[in-house]
Amino acid sequence: MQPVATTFFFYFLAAVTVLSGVLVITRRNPVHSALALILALLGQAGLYLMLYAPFVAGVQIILYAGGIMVLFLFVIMLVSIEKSQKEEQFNNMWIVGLLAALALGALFIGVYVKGRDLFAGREVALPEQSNTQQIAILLYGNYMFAFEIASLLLLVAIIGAVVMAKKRI
Amino acid sequence: MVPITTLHYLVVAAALFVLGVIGVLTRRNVVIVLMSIELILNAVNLNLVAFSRLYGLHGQVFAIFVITDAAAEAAVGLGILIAFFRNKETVNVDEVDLLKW
Amino acid sequence: MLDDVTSYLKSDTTPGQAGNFLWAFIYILLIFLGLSVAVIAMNWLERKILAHMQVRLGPMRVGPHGLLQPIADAIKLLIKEDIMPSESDPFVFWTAPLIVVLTAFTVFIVVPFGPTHAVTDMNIGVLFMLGVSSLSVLGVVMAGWASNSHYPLMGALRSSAQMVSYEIAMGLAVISAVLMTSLNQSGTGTLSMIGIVQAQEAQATWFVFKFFPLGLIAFFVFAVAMVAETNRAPFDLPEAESELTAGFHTEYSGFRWSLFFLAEYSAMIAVSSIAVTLWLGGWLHPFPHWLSGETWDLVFSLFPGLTFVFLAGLTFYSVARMPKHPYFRVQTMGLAGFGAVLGLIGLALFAPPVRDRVQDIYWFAAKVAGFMYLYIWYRGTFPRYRFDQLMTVGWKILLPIGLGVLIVTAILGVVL
Amino acid sequence: MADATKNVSHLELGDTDKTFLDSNELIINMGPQHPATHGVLRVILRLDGEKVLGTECVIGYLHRGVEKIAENRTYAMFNPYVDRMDYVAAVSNGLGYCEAVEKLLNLEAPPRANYIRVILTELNRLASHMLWLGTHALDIGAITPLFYTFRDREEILKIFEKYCGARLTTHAFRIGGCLYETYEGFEQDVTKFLKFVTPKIDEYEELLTTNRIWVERTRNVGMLSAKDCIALGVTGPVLRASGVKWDLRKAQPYAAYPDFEFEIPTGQNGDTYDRYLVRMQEMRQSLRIIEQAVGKIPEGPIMAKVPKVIKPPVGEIYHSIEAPKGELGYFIVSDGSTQPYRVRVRPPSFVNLQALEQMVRGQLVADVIAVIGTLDIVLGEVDR
Repeated sequence: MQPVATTFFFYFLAAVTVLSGVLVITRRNPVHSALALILALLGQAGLYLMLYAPFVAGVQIILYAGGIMVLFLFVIMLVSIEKSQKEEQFNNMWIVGLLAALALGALFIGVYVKGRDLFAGREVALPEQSNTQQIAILLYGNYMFAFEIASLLLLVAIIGAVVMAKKRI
Repeated sequence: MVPITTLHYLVVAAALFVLGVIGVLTRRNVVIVLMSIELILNAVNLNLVAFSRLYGLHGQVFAIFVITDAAAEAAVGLGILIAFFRNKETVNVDEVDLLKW
Repeated sequence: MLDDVTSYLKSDTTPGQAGNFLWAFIYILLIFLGLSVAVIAMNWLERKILAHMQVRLGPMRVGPHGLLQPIADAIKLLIKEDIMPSESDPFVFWTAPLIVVLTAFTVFIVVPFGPTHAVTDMNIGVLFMLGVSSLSVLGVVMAGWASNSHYPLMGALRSSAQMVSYEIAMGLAVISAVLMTSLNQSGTGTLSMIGIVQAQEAQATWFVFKFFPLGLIAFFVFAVAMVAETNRAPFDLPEAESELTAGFHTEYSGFRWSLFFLAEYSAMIAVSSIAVTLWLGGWLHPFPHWLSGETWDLVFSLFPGLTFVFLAGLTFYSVARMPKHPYFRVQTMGLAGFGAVLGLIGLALFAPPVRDRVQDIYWFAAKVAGFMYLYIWYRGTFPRYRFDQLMTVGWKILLPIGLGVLIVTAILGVVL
Repeated sequence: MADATKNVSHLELGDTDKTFLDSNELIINMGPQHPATHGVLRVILRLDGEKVLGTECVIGYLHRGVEKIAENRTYAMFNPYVDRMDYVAAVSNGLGYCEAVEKLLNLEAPPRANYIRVILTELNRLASHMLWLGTHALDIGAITPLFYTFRDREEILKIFEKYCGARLTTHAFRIGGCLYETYEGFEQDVTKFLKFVTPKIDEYEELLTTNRIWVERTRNVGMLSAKDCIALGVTGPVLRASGVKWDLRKAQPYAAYPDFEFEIPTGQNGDTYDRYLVRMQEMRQSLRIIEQAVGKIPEGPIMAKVPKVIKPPVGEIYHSIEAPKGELGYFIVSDGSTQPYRVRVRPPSFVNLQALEQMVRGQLVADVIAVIGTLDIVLGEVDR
C-alpha cells in the first residue's frame, strides 16, 4: 500500500492529537478531558499507522482507547465530579509549573534545532506486511525476559488495584 | 511541500510531552493528573515508534511495553484514587498531604 | 477516472490496497447502504420470526405482511421529539450515540465480502475489528453517565463490565483461529481478514473443522462471547427491560435512540462477519474442496439467483393467498410488485458476468444471515442471565476454555 | 452523579445522605411505572452496587376503598366489587364472598351449584397460574411463554364468556348458588379444553423446567423457610413451596371439594424454582379436579332459597378459601341491616408481599424482579 496524501494526513492527525492534548489539560469536567484524551489516542494511532507500525496502532486502539480509558471513565463516574468542578482547577504554583514545562519545551526545541540533520533521510522502509510477525519474533525472542516481567507487573497491578479499591478485603 | 521526516513526529511528541507536564504540574484534579501522565507516556511512545523507523522494530516493541506499563499504572493509580476519595471525599492533589491517616 | 474504474475490475486486490480511491469510496457507500437495508430488513425479519415463534402474526397492517413497518418506524423515530434530560451533560449526551454508531460502521472497512470485495485489507484486520468494536463501550458508558439517571448508569456499568470481560474470551478464541492460519507452513500466519479466508482455502478446510473438535470449541466460545458483546438475549442485561427499563438508552428518544438501534444491529452483523470469516470460510461456498470442478462451480453460482427466485415465488404464493376483498387490493398489488422486483433481481443474478461477481458476496451474506437467525432464535427461547452468572460464564467457563483451546492449538500447530 | 441521592433524602431510608461512593448506596425507585412490578407497585431499593441492602414497598396507588364501599352497599350489590380486587382470579373472589355471606345466612348452595362453582374456580386457578407463568417468565427474560400462556388462557376466558357473558370480572356466582344454568355444551367445552391444555402445560415445562438459565435464575433465589412463611402469614403456593402441606381445600373443605381426589404439591427449599414447580403441579391438579367434576355434575337446582332482601342476623363471620394466590378470607360483620357493618378482606397478595423484604435482602437487583414475579401479586388486591 503506497501512502497517499501523507503530508495532509500527518498535519491533520498531529493537529488532532495536539489540540486534544490541550483540551485534556484545560477542561473543567474530567469526562470531557477523558473524551479529548481518547481522541488524542486515536489520532496517535493514526500517526503510528503512518509510521508503518500497524500492530502498535492496533494495540493502542484496543488497549488504550478501549481498555484503559474505559477504566478512567468508570472511575470518573464513581467519584463525585460535581464538587471538584466548582473548585479552583489549577494549584497555587501553577505559574511555576507552567514555566518549568515551557522551559522543558524550549529545551526540546533547542535540541531539535541543533540535531536536525541527524534524522533527515535516514528512514529505512520497514516491512509493513510482516510487521506483526517481526514484532512477535522480537517480543518472544530478544525480549522474552522483559515480556515475562511485564506479565508479572500486570499481575501485581491487578492485585494492587484490588487491594486499593476494595473497601473490605 | 516538505516531506514528513522523523523530526516532524518528534516535534509532535515533544508538544504532547510538554502538554502532559503542564497538566501534571498545574492541575489539581487527580483524574486529570493521571490523564496527563498518560499523555506523557504517549509522547514517549510516539518517539519510540518514530525512532523505530531509524533503528528497526525494537522501538515498537518498547512501545508495547510502555502501553503495558500504562495499563498497570492506570489500574493502580485509579485504585489509589478511589481509596483516597473514599477517605477524603475529594479528588484534589493538594489535599494528599499525609502519608498515613 | 475511467482508468480507475476499469483497472479495479480487472485487479485481484481490494480497492484500498490498490490505492484506488474511487472504488474504495464506492464500496464505502455500498456498505453503508447495504447495512442500512440489512438493518431495516433485520428489523422486519426479527419481528416476524419472533412473532411466528410466539404464535402470533407480528406486523401485518403497514403494507402487505407488514413489509413497510420498518419504514413507518423509521419515519416515526425521525419526526419524534428529541428529548434531552435537563440535568444531563449535553455534549456527552449528544456524542455518545454518534460514537456507538461510528464504531459499529467503521468495523466494516475490513470485512471481506469476497477476495476483492472489501474496502481495504489491513494486515492487522482482526485486531482492527476487535479494537474498533471495543470502542463502542465508550459510547455506552458515556450514554449511561450523561443521562444522569440511575437506570442508565446501572445499565452502563453492567454493559461496560460485560463487554470488557467477554472481549477477553473473544480475543482468545480469535487468536486460536489466527494460529490455525500458520499451520503446516512456517511463519505465514496472518491477521488479515482476507488472508485468513485464503488460508482456509489453502488448507482445504474451514477452521470450524480444523483439529476437530478444537476449532469447533473455539468457534463455540466466540459464538457465545459475540452474543454477550452485542448485548443480545440471553445476555441482554444492560438493556434488560424488566430490570432496568431500557438500560443505558432509557433517556434517549427519537433519532438518537434510533442510532443506538442501528448500532446494535450493525454490531451484530459485524461480529457475525468476524465469526464467518474466521471459522466458516468467509466467502467460500460449502465444501469448496469436495464439491469443486466446473459443474459444481456452476451449481453454486446459480444459488444467488435461485434464492431470489424462491423468495419471489414465496411472495407470489402469498399474493395468491391474500383475501380477495377489494379492501386488500392495494396491498395485493404492492406485494405482487415486491415479488416482481425480487424475481427480476433473481433473474439478473443468473446472468453469467453478474453471478460470478456476486457469488462470493452471496455466500458471505448467507452465512451471516444464519447467525442473524440464531440471534432471533436465542431471543425467542432463552431467559436472561443474572449479572453474577453472566460474569461466571465469562470468566470461569469461557475464559478457561478459550485458554485451553489456545494452548492446545499452539501445541498441535508445532507438533503437526 | 453523586448528587442523585439528594433528591430522595425524604425517603428516610437511613443515613443515605453521603456521597455515592463513600456510602456505596444507591437508591433506586422501582415503579410505580416499571415494566416488572406487575402494576403500580413501587419498590424503593437500597442498593450496594447490584446488591440489595433493603427494600420498602410503597403501595396504595390502586386503592379504591373496596372495603369502605361495602359498607354502603347491600350484600348482593357488593358482590361484583370483589371481582375487581384480584381481577386475574375474579371467580375465586366471588366464590369466597358468596360462601362467606351464605355462612352468615346459614344456608348452603345446592350440590349442582357447588360443582359448577368448583369447575369454574379451578378453571380460574388455571387462568391465574397461566398469567403468572407468562409474566414471571417475561420478567426473567423469556418472552415466548407469555404468548403461549395467553393463547391457552384465552380458551378459559371463552368458557367464562359463554357461561356468564364476561371474560375477566365475571361475577359468576350469586349468594346462595349460581344465577346461570350451564349452557348447552358446557361439559363438552370443558372436556375439550382439558384435552387441549394438558399437552400445553408439558410444553411450558419443556421450555423452562430444564432450561439451564431458568434453573440458575430461580434456584436458591428468594429463599423463604417454612418458619418464616408461617411467621409472616404467607399462604398459597409460596407456603407450600416451603414444604408446608397446607391447602384450605383439604384443611377446611368448602364447596364440593371433599368429593374430589387431588394432591397438594409441596416443595422443599422454598426457592423460586420450587414455587414454579409447585404452581406447575397445581395446574395439573386443577385439571384433575375439573376432570373429576365435569363428568358427574349432579342434577338439581342451582340456587338455594335465598330471601329477596338479604338481611343476615347480627353476628360476624370469617370464611376463607384457597384462591390461586393463597388464603383469601372475608371477615363480615353484620348489624342485622341490609348492608354489612364492616367487610374486611384478607387478600393473599397483600400478606405475601410482606415477605418481599425478607426474600430479597442480600440478593441482586435481578432477583427482586424474579421474587416479585414469584410472589404472584395483583395490585388490585394488594391495594383494594
